[in-house]
Amino acid sequence: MSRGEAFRREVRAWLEDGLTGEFAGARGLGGPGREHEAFDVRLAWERHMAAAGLTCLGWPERYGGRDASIEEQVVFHEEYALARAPARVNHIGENLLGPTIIAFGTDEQRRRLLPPIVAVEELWCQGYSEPGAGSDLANVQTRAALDGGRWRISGQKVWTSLATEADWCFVICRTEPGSTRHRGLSYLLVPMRQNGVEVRPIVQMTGTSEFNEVFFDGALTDGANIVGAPGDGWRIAMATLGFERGVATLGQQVGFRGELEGVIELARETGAVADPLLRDRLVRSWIGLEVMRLNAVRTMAGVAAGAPGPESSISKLVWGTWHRELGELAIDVLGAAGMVADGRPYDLSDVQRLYLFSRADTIYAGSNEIQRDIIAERVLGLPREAR
Amino acid sequence: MSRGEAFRREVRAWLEDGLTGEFAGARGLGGPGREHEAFDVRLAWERHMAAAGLTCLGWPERYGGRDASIEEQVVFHEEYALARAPARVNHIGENLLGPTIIAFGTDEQRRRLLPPIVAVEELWCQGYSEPGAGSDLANVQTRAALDGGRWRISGQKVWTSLATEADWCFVICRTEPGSTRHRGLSYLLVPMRQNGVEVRPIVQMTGTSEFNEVFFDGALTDGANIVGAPGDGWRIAMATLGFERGVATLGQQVGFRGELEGVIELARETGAVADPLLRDRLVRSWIGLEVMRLNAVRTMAGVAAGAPGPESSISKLVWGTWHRELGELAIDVLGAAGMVADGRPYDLSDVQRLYLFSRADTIYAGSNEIQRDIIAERVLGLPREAR
Amino acid sequence: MITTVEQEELRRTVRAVLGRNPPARPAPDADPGYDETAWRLLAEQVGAFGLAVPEAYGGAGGTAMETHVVCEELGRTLTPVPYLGSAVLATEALLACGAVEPLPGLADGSRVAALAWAESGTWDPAAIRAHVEDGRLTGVKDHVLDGARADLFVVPARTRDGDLAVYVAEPSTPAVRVEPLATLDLTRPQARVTFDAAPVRLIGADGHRVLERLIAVAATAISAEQLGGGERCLEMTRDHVKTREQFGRPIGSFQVIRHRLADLYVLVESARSVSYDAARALASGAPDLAVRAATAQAYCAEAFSAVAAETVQLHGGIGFTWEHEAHLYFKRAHSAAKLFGDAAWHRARLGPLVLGG
Amino acid sequence: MITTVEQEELRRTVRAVLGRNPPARPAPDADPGYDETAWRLLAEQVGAFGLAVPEAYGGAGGTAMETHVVCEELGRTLTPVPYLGSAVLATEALLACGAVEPLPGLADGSRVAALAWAESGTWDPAAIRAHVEDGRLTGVKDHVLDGARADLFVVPARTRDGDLAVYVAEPSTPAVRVEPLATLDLTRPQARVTFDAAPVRLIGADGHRVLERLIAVAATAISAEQLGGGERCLEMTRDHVKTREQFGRPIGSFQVIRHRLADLYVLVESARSVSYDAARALASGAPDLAVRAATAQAYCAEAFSAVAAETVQLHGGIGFTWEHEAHLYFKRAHSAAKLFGDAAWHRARLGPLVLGG
Repeated sequence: MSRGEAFRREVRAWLEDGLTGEFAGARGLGGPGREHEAFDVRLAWERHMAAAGLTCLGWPERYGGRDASIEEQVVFHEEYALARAPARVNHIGENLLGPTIIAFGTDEQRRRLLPPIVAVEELWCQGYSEPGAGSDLANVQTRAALDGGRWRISGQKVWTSLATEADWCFVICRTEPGSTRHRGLSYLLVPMRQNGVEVRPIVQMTGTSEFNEVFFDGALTDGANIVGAPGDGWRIAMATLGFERGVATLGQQVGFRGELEGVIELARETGAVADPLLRDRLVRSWIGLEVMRLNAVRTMAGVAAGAPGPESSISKLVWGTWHRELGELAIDVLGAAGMVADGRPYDLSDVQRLYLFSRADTIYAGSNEIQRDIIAERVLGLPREAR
Repeated sequence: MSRGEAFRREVRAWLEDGLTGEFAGARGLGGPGREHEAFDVRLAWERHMAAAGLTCLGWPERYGGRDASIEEQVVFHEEYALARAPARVNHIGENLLGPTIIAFGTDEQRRRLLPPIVAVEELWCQGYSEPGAGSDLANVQTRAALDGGRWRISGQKVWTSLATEADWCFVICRTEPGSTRHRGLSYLLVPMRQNGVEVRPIVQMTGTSEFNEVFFDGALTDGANIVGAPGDGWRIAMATLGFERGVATLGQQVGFRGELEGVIELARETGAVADPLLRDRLVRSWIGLEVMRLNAVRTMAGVAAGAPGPESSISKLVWGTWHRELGELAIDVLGAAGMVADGRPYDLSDVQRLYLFSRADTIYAGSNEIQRDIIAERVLGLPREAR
Repeated sequence: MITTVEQEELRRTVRAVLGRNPPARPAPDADPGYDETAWRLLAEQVGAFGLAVPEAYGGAGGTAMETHVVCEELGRTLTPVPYLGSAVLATEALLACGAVEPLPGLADGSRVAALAWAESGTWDPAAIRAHVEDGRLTGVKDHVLDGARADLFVVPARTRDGDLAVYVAEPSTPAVRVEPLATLDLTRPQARVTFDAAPVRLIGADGHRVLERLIAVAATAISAEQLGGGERCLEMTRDHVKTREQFGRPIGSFQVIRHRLADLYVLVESARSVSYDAARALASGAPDLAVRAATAQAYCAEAFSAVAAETVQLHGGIGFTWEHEAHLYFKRAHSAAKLFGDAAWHRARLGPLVLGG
Repeated sequence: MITTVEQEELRRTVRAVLGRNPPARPAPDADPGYDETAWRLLAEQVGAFGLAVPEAYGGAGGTAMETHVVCEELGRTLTPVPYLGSAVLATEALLACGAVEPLPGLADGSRVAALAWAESGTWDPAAIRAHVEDGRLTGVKDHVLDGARADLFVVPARTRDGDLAVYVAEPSTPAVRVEPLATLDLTRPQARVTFDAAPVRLIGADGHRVLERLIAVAATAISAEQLGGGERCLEMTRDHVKTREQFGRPIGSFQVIRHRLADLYVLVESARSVSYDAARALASGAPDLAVRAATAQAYCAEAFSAVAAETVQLHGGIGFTWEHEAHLYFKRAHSAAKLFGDAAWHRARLGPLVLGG
């Protein structure tokens, strides 16, 4: 039995054992379109995982991780998704901020910030997008300046997941007055629970709120809470994004497979599976998921240790589009019944939520348009258009 | 019975009568992808039409036309296509150059040039595109200068239909040395049968040649053979293009309907009509043709007398794409048999020719990309992109 | 244009009334309901509810061309009024059966009738199982537009012999249970209506003929709404991309955005052509009405869905919020595409009619 | 990468040989034929024709991974050699039947075998009507790759009992009529072979098992060709849009062109993933081989067709000429999508396997 298989058995056994008792009802909680669900249960669950040493697997051991190989991480995410364990609440700390601090932070920052991520004692959110900027991440208006040894931050971020629950936010700020675009930015770490920070949930077309607006009005953070030097913000922010779509992709795909199987099951129930047009779309969707899986396997095999390259753009483009089409297929499988919600007020069914929420998949985390620009430029070397 | 209906009966009877005897085998000859077929028969046929007063119907009576209403012209084109009468050989003279001369020419030009068009004694071709320019029509390198009272022309045009048969070509030339883009161009009328003009057919992917390269090497034409003033060329060239897609659209659609019916008939023969996926595509194609017909009816009703506006861009975009998809559908209906030609060497079947030739439909006469640019700019008023 | 001067005058009036009274947009926890003000104004100032009703019964004696204009305008604004269900479908059903008695009340907008038709998620007449014995109707009807406010139900059901006939039923009896549904599209209320041996009155013995006509009426009217919705989405998106800046320039100057807007424009203008054609066929009693109407719905359903989806995408994050109107159109595009048979169903119906053989 | 160092070395060798000997492009009035030079060099310098043949029979004892590399490279150049028909399909058929005698001749490229399979335009085994009685075969086989040059035919046909079995036949008898076909895709010769009581020899009694494997072999190998063709088209198009100028700038700087190239890149890289996966499944005898192979062909057929079509479109007028190579790839994309079952057929085969129930 390979090391990976042994690890798979360990994880599977632990999850089976763990998702009982107080967590018996936790399966399937949370996830895209359902981030509002049962936050307390999911937090408790993730701390339970931390106690078992199952958070931050890929981190070096000296920072509280397990130095897990790519293969092991993939195994973990696959098993986690197969078990329908609850959607993680600290994935931003674990997958984005943590790796960034490990790569670019000071020893003091590592000592102070990493252990509470491993223990799920401090949660993080991401302060990148601003209103009026959209996909243009370099259009940063939020300002920060040193004021008596502390950074004072004013401005507004938007589309911030988990902002109501997070203890910290990493915020891209303009710290060099008069600078433009990618220059003069800094990467600051800002405590969320203070007077200068206000969070307003954004109600989405689903009627629920996954995202928030975050208002900084003279919010303060210690002068040492900067990653890299002042002016390094863009470089570090991009590196963080590079960590975003790593091995978690394969776990995400297991979730997708569960959704697709649900749609296929529904199609068998409604008889849609016998409709030749829907049947062809179901098979196409199945093929599409295979393509994503095999693309990911190739990417993993190729860049096992290196930073994600343009492959992440392919992956985002393909999965965003695939998932949106799955939503359309699912609602078509449901037929006329898809017009009617489960209950009132606006208690949508899983299929309806998938249909609506997947509209965002081609917009957030780099729209399809942005991903195509990246592929055209960085992979194909096509000339930049006049701007 | 309306005037239109009476005219329809007259045309129908004449066509039924005409397509007998020496023209009994002329039905279905020529057309896109088959311009090489039976030119002499088609020329004789068109002169036979001229003798009956059935050419240049929409022209004013004083120039040899019949002052036919839009409705009558539509009727004529419909009946012509329904009868599968041969593809016209002088449509460029009748529909493009003639109207341009009527609108912008001198009385002398009208006297000299219009009667041989009406009589199908002189054929015309169009010298717009140049190699290396593609859709960028303003990128004109062909030069002309007055030399002893005559224009002397040097340069190269490409994608010129009927150049081997034509007596005349209207050529956009740069007559103001050092001018760029739309400025400094003139619209010259050049005899084709002279030493300074050489025509080389372009072999297309069909293995046949509809288009030609035309080389002007010091070709000469009389100083009076200019439409408008020197420097007016772009304006007049665009007006000519405006005449291109007028009422003939409805006749074109009758031809499309014949093609679609052929594909449906084929699908019944091969059994493809019972394949649910192909069946759905066949119905979609049928709907697409209805959309084109109804769009054209609306356009006709709206701009009966005026010059075509951006509607022609919609029309071109829709029909080009529709026809290309019909080609794909047709070859799929044929299945594996579509791999094999009728005979050797490279004697393609009608379906194969449709499949291949329709690839050009979204390229020539303004590519899909150009049409979308026009709609975005002229109809929707979107800002021009930086160039 | 294809419409007449009078129809364009009607359009201006309706648009002005709806424009002066923009509908309140529903909160996520609101129940679907009607805009009472717009309802009253459309009834009183425009006479919109009686456009298709003969003058003898209090209407304007118009045709499908006039109701088409109103449907298109309502599709633009998504103003919730009991128009499609009551003023178009139920009214046409009553007219087709020659049951004129309820018409004056419907024509002045004071009363609402609803066509209780779909069963088991389909409008296919062959799927109807509701049946009448001894003057009493038993069955469950789904997706009943304007059902929760109906003063009268028009119900296709099977006779004792299994034939299709058309009946009317009053909701004022315990044998009729009306259950308002929570709908994904909050601008279009639906109800489930359960008839449990409810007393009914026969108004049409030839149910097949009536339903065939009503399929055409429904497909045509909803294509007008789809057209209106698509128009409004296109305007909204065009305005957005002209003003919204990214990377230092309006996003409408990016070629991919420009081209996608061009494609949407083609979809909307093509939808107009086929939708108006169906209305004309309906108004003139064209023999190929079934083909015209199915073509309109098959095309317009997909066109509006595409335009509404692009409206969300091209608005970016804001288009995904409840606060912005885009989601209302996206959801309407969905319900409009599913009501009375989706595009694939209409294409399947067209098959034998246009492929022959 | 998924391939091994040795396979990449093989690829470099094949690419070098093919690159040094670019195939002559056929004139419209030419008959489809082979590139004899490339054929000889691939046989002698690379041993390409024996890659899948065990060493005992003169081959290299490789797997589908090696022939996959050659197919991909041949798909890039469209060099016409009897590889897919003889070195892959017929060879695999003989191996599957344990009929080793012809293998040495095939392995060194000196002899050609052809699999005469399709009837009535389909490769569905159920459609096979050719039958053998008393050792004599009667039937018509269509779309036989490399058939005009074949020294040996491998033929699935029905036994007297109606079962499927596999036979071999020699063309050197008047009872076998070989008719070269005029093909749309001039780079891939096909023949129709008519057997009129031709003497044959039984080599495999379990025709169903052999054909199931051959469907997987064919789908996998042709997906490699499709991948190679797609790669080449993408390179060609990328180079074109970088250099071709319109409106005063390279057309590759226009955003719609950039984005379409990006989409093509995604198609090609995804095709690579699924095609290599099928080759691995074939090489390792994976139990779900049928699913892997059908997925590869269903995806790669549409991917290559899309890439080739865009290659024509993005080259503009020049891409429509005989002189430019684009049409060769467009036509190859067509024939590759139709040979051995089109994408819809493979998806239909996948249905019961992946939708369950």
